[in-house]
Amino acid sequence: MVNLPSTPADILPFIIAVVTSHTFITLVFFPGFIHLVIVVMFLTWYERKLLARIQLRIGPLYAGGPGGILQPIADGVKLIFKEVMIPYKADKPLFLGVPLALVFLGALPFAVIPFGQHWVIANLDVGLVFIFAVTSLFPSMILIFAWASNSKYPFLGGLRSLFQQVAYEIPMWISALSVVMLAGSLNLVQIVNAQQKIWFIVPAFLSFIVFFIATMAELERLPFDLPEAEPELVAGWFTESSGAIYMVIFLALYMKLYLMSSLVTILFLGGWWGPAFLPQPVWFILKALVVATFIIIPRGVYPRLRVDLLIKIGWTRLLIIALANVFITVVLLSTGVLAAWGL
Amino acid sequence: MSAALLGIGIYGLSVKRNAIRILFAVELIVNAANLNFIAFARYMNPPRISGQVIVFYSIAAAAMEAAVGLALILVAFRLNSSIDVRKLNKLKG
Amino acid sequence: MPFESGQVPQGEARKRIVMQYYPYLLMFVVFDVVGMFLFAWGISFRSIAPSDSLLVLLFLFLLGAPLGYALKMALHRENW
Amino acid sequence: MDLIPPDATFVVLTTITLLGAIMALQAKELIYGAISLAVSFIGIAGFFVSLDAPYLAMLQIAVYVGAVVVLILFTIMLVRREEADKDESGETGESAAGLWIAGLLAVSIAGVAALAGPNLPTNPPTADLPITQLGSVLARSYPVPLIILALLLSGALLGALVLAKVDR
Repeated sequence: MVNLPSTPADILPFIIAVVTSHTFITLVFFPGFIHLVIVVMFLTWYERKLLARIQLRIGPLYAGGPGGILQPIADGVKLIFKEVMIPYKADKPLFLGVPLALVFLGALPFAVIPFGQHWVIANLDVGLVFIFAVTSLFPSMILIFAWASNSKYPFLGGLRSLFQQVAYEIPMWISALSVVMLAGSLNLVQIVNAQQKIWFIVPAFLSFIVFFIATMAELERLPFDLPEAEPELVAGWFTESSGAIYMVIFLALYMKLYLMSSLVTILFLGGWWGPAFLPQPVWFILKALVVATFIIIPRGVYPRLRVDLLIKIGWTRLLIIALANVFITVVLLSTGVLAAWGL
Repeated sequence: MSAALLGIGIYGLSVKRNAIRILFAVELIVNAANLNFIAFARYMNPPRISGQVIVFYSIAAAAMEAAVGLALILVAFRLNSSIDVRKLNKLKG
Repeated sequence: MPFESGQVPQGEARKRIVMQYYPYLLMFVVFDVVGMFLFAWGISFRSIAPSDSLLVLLFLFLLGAPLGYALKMALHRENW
Repeated sequence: MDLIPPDATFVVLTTITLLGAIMALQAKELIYGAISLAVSFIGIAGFFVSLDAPYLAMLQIAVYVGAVVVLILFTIMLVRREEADKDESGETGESAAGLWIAGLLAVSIAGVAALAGPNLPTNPPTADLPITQLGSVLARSYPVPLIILALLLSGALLGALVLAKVDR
């Protein structure tokens, strides 16, 4: 802890001490805000480039840097200077407030995500449940925003989004339950530490599949992107958003993409563990980006589902598979098959 | 604090006419009780876990109560096309 | 002016909505609670004896039948 | 008589919770009411965290704010009518009576608490309530309530479904 400055001469050393303290660095630079923004900007560029390559196009090119990698900055500047249009009779406080709340909710879970043994802002004992609780606020936020826009397309899109996220949240939780049972903890650091010998994708493979599919549905990614089906609903629940509001919502959605791929990495792919020639956070980010790639790829490949089938699959198939895997985990743990890996 | 929350809940319960607001009031009362359970269990010496267990059941029960209550409101709305409890004074629809 | 493909919007935007998927919402509320309970059980699974978990399995088993029935009802969309 | 030392966290949480609760009942639009209710619940979750019950705080957020508020919002949108948005309190006399009852009750409870206050420990004993203990106690020590909970959950699910179903 740093003492508060008493004389004017102490102010500069005080600022230096604060800026170099571990709390400040973790909060602002590394697992914190700046790292988050950079990765999110990278992801927007990466997605466009990847999809373009899949469809034999070139993608962003002119914004500078190799392959137009500065495109997100150009996009950001453009969006900031565009006019924010608020629809007639829209609910102004909610219309402007909900996007900010979405970004806050998107960034909040990163406080408990461990990027390395010591690279975590808040090492909560209930970390995993904290993330689930925070992400469970997204559907209601989206519904409120859709309602506030006072327009038909966003409203329909918001409702679809609500039912979709609601239908896939439960299979997601139940599939994460097997991991929790294997690790015996909700603390994300302890969950990763339990995977030092074996990644949980091996003993909980069914869970991994369910969790991955549920992740794609939660993120409204193809083939589950009904809430923003362009031919039917223009752009889904954020049809009415423009300019800075649109940018903020986009930021929140990509934060959620990064969050979910980090979560898959932590729960099933052994978090930061990897051969020691790279530091732990690098392994973590690499794994998360690989997961994000696999989440993005179907967007270039698959058509989308019908909404009732989508919900039906979530509730009947995935839930049952996830529960089956819980029973498998019970059997594995009680018979002691996994004892060789220290589980 | 908890008493104030309870007071607001009781006020809502006795005054409001919109069925959904009454449901809000009930939820507030339940929450006031939950808060007391946790607080007193925490200030016991030694602290008890049983307060948290009770609140777990209480939250579950309150959520179910909300679900059934909202279904009732839906039915009332469908029969009377109104959710004003003072118009729901008929026994036959 | 809300975006409606260049046409003048007609009618009220915040219409009353269909409730075809309402049962799924109810199931979500119920299984939210169940899921949280299962997490509480999951973290302590390794510290209690396996035979103590039979109770939880009974709990799940009891919830299985209503879930099946609710799904059956929800899938018949003429009910809603 | 301070049960809990009135530190900044307590004051902030109290403000959030009470304002949310008042707004939930008084807001003109039902949607705003539901949102304020969610804010109030989040405030209570904050209290749970400060009372060493983080797991319950998460439960509160996930179940109340995540599920119940969504259900409430959906129902509001389902039964939406213009008159439902108007301020629907009863006549002034009724409101005053309701205020009196509620105020008397709150004051008397607070009075009892203040009288009993000195008998309670002001400094909370150091907490040692790990969440694994909560899990094992939940799963093991109360078999009958657990089964009743299962029956309650299934009963509520089926009851609500049957109620909401359209009769043909």
